[in-house]
Amino acid sequence: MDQYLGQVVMAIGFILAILGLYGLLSQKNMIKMILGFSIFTTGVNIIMVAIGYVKGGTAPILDAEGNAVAKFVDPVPQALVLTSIVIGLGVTAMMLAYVMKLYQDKKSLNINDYKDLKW
Amino acid sequence: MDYSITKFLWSLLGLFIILNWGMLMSSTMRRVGARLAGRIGVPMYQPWIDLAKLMALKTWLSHGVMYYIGPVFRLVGGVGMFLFMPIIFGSEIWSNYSFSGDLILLLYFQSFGMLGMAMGASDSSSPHASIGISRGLAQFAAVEVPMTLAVIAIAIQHQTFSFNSIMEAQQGGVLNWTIFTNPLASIAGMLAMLGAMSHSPFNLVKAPNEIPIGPPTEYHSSFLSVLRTNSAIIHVVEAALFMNLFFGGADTWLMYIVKTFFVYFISVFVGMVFPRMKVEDSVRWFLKWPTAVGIIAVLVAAYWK
Amino acid sequence: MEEKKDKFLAPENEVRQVSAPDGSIIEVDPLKDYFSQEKPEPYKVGSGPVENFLNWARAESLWVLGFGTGCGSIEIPPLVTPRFDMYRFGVQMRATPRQSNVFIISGYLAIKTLKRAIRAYEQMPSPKYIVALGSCTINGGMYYDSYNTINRLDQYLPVDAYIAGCMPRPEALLAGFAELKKLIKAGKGHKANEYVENLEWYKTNQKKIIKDWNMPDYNW
Amino acid sequence: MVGPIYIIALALGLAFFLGFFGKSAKTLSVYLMLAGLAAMTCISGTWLSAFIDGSVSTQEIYTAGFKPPYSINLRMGLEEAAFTFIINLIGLLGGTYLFQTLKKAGNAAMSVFIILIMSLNVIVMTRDLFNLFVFVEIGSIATAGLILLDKESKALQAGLKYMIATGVISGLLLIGIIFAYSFVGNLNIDAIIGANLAGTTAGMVAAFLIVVVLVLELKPFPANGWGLDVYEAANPGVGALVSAAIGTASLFVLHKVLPMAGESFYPYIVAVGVITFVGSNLVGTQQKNANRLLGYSSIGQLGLVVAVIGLEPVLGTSFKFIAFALIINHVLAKAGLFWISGIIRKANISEWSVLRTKPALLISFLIFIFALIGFPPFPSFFGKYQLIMNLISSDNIGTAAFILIGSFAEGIYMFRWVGDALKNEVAEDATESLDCGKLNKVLPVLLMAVAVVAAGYLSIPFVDGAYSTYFIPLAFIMFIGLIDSFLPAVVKNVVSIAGMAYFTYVMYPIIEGDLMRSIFFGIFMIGGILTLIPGFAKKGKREGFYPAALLMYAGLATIITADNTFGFFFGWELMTAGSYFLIIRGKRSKAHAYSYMLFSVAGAYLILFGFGFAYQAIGSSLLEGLGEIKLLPTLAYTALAIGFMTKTASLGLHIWLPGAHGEAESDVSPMVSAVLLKAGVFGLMLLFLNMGDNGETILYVLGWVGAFTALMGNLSATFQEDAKRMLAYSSIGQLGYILFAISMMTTLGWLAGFTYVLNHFMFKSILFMVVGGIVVATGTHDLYRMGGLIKKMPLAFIAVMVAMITMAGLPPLSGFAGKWLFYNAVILKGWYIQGVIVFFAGTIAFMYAYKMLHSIFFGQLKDNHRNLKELSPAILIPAYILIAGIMYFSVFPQDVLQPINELLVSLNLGDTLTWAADGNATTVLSNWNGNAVMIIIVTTFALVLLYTMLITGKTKKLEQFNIAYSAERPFRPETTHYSHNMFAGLNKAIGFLVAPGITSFWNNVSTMVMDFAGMVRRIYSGNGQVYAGQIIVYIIVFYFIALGK
Repeated sequence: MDQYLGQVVMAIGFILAILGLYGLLSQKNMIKMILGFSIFTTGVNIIMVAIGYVKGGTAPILDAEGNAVAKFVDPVPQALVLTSIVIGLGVTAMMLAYVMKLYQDKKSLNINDYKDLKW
Repeated sequence: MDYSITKFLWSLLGLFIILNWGMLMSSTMRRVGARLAGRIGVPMYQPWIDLAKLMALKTWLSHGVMYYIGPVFRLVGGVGMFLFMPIIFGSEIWSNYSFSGDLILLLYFQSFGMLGMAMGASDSSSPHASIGISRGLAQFAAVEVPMTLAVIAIAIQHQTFSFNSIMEAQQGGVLNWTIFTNPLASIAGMLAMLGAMSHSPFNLVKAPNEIPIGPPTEYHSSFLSVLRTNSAIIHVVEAALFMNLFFGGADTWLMYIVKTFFVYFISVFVGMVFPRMKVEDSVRWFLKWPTAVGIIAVLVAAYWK
Repeated sequence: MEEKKDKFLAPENEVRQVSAPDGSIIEVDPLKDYFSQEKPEPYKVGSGPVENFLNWARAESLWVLGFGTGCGSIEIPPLVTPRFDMYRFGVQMRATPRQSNVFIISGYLAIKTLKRAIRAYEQMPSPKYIVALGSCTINGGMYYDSYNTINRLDQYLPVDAYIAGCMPRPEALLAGFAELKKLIKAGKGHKANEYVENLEWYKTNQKKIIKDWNMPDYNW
Repeated sequence: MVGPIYIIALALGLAFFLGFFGKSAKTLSVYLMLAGLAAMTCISGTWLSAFIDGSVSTQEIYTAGFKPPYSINLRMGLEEAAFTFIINLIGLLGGTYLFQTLKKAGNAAMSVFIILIMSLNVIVMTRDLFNLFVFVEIGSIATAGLILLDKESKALQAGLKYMIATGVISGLLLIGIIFAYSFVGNLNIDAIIGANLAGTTAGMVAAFLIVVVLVLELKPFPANGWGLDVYEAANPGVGALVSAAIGTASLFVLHKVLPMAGESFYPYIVAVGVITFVGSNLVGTQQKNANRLLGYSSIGQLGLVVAVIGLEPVLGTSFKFIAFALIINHVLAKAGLFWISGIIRKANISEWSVLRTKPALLISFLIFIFALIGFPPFPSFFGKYQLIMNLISSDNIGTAAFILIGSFAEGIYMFRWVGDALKNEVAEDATESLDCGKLNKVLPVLLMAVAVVAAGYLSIPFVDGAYSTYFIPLAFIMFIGLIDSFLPAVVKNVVSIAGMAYFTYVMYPIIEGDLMRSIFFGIFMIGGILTLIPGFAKKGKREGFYPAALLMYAGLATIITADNTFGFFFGWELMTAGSYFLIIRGKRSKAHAYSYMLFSVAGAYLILFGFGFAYQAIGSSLLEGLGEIKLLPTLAYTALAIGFMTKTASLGLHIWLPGAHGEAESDVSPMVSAVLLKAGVFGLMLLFLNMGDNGETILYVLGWVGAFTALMGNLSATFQEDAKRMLAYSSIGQLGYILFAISMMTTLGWLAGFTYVLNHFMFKSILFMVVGGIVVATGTHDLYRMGGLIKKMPLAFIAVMVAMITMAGLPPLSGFAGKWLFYNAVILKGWYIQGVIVFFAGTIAFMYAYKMLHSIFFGQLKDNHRNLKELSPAILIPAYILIAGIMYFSVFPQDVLQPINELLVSLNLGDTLTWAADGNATTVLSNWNGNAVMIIIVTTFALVLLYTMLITGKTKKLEQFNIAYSAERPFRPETTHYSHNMFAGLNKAIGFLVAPGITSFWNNVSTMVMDFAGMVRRIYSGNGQVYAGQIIVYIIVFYFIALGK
């Protein structure tokens, strides 16, 4: 089991991402759509972490001896995930701000009510 | 290029002969028509009297400069057609000024007098004149189609547009005439001639009582005399044109008179038999049968070239 | 304006104002602007052998205006049939007054036809001749008391030859032509000049009977 | 030199600092922001100039002192410098433009604005994939923030859709990046490219994801509804940024990462670009909302550049120029248009006529539109020319064709828009909504307009065959344009004529000795001067007339003097643009000018397409290439022939002409009819001379087309009631003769063609000038409303009569020369039946000649024309000069025809004409002596006139109602004038031949295109969720097409 951990995590990540996308595409309520989006980004983040996973690796923190380098999981994806989470947060916040403004405008959360622009 | 006085005088003499022959021919034809109807008809000298009477009238009204010049244009058209065509085949004296051009020149010069007259008649401000002209032009355009086809077929056949060469090719016996060597072109040409002569059934242009004789409705006295002079000339010249193209031309004055008479007679004869056609009908007719014959003539000529 | 009120003037002959393309207003008086106002003058009658020849030509080439003015016009068509054949006498029909010399007033002349007859007559080139056909042209005939016809043609137009009868047959008409020819050949066919010289008198007579004159004094 | 990293530092610092300002000192904040942007522009500008000098080489900047993979690195090279400069400049000008908006929105908005620009800079410079992702995200968040500047519901909706779409896209980008990283172990772009990701399937998927997501950032058709909504709803200032700055940056990124996917992936990118370009422009044809229309156009233009990026391996050394020319053109023009849109504040393009109240903006607007369509002298013209040349040279004919189709589709809506702006009524309250009081709004627009012209000038060295001399007449035209609003028409007319005369004098040596070119040059230049003279009769300033006329003549001169296809095409497009502006000046010309432009643009693209094959043949732009075409010669020659025939208005392509020429101003008609149409003839002649054996079928078909054109044109003219349309149809007919004549490819045929060219030039100039003058004087186009004008305008009558006799081809005037040559040529060539059709057309010409003469000059003078006077000498003098020309040609035809004959003999066109010393011309078939005919006819005329005067006594002058009217009198002039439906009998008999079948054919075509566009655009349902779905579907479909095998 342990040796498949990386793959399992990645699979979970993909499942989450696809579920999130499905939610984004199928839910009419804009809040639910944003939730879907969050799930999607979470899935993506999990995929990233899984990519950097090294079996039996430790957190990429240097210890006194300096031999931890060999046992690190890949530090780059970890760093990327951090950045990605921050950005995901920013995007989600922005979306929510939009939804709030739209709700104030039309008192509706249904995405189908916001089709003034088309063709 | 011969612009001498002698040449001029010979041409003038030719013109004089043609004018008188044209008048004689017109009264003859009227008598023929009268006989057909069981009448005696006009005296043979009636055209000359009419001409003298018209010149003897004392009222000259003018609607404008173009009105005045219109008959001049018309007569220049007739005289010009006469001048640009040799009268007698092979004769230097009677060759007129045919060196200036050939069949093509003549075909286009036909319209010179017509358009000039059209402007003169229009200047009279009478709507009847322009109604007549519009009919005439429409019919003329349709007539030109079989006419052009016939001319082209002849040009293909003889590889020339020159009158002398076309006549030369027809010398040496009746069977060398185009009417026998190229019967289809001749049929198309002769049918076109019916329209060109504007006798019945193609005389809606001058419908006497519907649009009081059409274009010349306002013309009178000396102006009308000029027009009648022209029509005498032009009937002979037109007949001579078809004679040169289809009936071997004329090498003597006698042949000239005989042949032009019979060519002219054909159109009069048809006119006696058929009633007048509406202009749309005549346009349709010319663009149907004569054109079809003409196209076949051209194709045949092109094939045998 | 006052003058016009007691006369009937057709609407199209009233003075009208139109705006030109450049915006200015043009006043059009149809009777003055669209018709020549000139008065006719008598032509010079020549003499000598040339004139004799011309008179002969005029006589032998009579072009009749094809305008039937009354019931007598029924007598004219037979003239072109084989039985009478007027062509052999040099008499022909023309459709327009501009090309005619002879005007046959065939029978009674209604007032409104008189107006047209005057117009047609004045438009014919001189020398021109009028042949009055039938009694009505002489004294009104059976219509002598009609409110609508004239009685004496020569009050209104100069007549060269009268053919009496009611109706005269085509033969009589041919005889009339022969008589006219004689007149012309004798140099007496200049009634057109007479008309011009006495235009005042003729016009007075004409206007007296034609209430809706509605045309210029002389119709060129 | 300041390090490029300081651009980022400066922006970040400023954005942070602005936050401290709070709500106070907003004005100061905006100035600070602008100063920051200016500084950023300066930094990239100095780098750019240094790179152009060559004084520096490409710089790599390593952050934190490590080299990759341990740090993020940036690069500053020539391309990066150029792109950052453009972006910063757009940022600076955009910020200036948004001054008031930003001030109102507060410091936060300014921070967002500067952050957006900063992120774009980083996107351009970075060489690190993840860094790229981060700044793409920052960019989209900032954009979403800016969309909020207008707190309208529509903007909010658009912003949300934008957020959803970019969110999905960036998530996928992240997956791609992380997989790329996992395969390569490095995030440096160069390293990834070096690692050959495409070698493995999994690696290819990663590369695919990255590339496709970056393509999606460029809003490819049809997965681009979210982008369109942003363009439509956002503040136009933001739209300009999205289109110009963000688009540019995205293009650069695509160019940067595309090599990851390997060589084999490029064609898919081309396909994506072309589909976007064509699809977006096609759907745009239905659009009426200005901002959304600009959105369609933006997406289309970006698609075009995407295609070019995909074509990099094909285009080779020209790639950089083409891509950059197209980008700079797009950036400048589109930013300018968005800003104008913000000033105009009219949603519907039909209300844009209000632009006319602001000439400077109007001119800028026109410059932008023409730059977008690819007219000279703008950079896109150069770029597109080189692109098509290179594409066809490298056998990418289909791509070239689709790019041209897309360009044409863009023309469809752009010229509709121009037409609306130039011709629609200006509503009374329209100016109220204008927002052009502030200099900061107008100045950026004008700067863009100047820049786009300058960019065109700078493009010259990069294109084969482009010379800076082509810009000399343009400079003169700009000068005229500058004095346009100040001086009266008379002065400008004098200056224009003088300029043209001088230009003729200067240019003549170039073509001296080449008779064919000299003839056309003479027609264009002398014709130009003569047709300008009637302008003296016009009053007022006539703004816009002279630049347009001179533009057209400059184009015509360039066509003649050019020795290569580029110059020819340059001149062709100048001429098209100039004539368009001339034609659209007519009162009711909007629709006609529009169809003229569409046919012209389509024709021009066909010509360009054909030129591509010539370029392919010899590898350069020289005109000699036309004779060397080996690749698909029939297709190439057919394209060229059809292209030229749009200008000669041959059957099927003629429907624009009657309206365009008929409704044009009175002195424009002779220019566009008598002079302009000859350009097409010149092109055809040039083409025919080069076609060789490949062209025989084409010539045969064109012969028939010419014959039917002649018949149809003349017959339609006969049934016209509108004087100028009659002349216009007559032009179609006459051009049909010319097409027929030169299609024969024999000496006599070409002689006839030249005779017709010269004659048509002369008589049609006269006719259009005089008839145009009469139309103005009488205030009506309708022939039946005129009449009797001979009494008022005898000189005009004589001019028209001479012209009409020439046209009808009656001896003794020169028209007969053409007819005579025609007969000979037809018999010798053996095209009998076609010939008869042409001759039939010739006799039909008598009819409308008569109808025109009669209806205008004879018959009854109308009430309201009683005070008319003779036409102005300004019209009559040039007309009589031309009559003198006709007379000279008629009396001494050999003087004109003999040199042409020699020219044709030297071209080996076969049977010929011999001239005797006495002026007798002989062919193997026939002879004709022009002098003799003239002498005989004049003498006869004199004698007959004398005779008539002898037998006629003193005439009495009559008035118009003195007619024998069946013993009645005429009722009114109107009822006594026989003109309307004059040839009713003919119409009954053969009128069916001119039933408007071709017009309805084109109507159906346009309806079909429009309906198709209307159907396709239903995919933009307006639902943000659907848009996100489309993105996913797009990726999946793309995946299966590109990698599915």
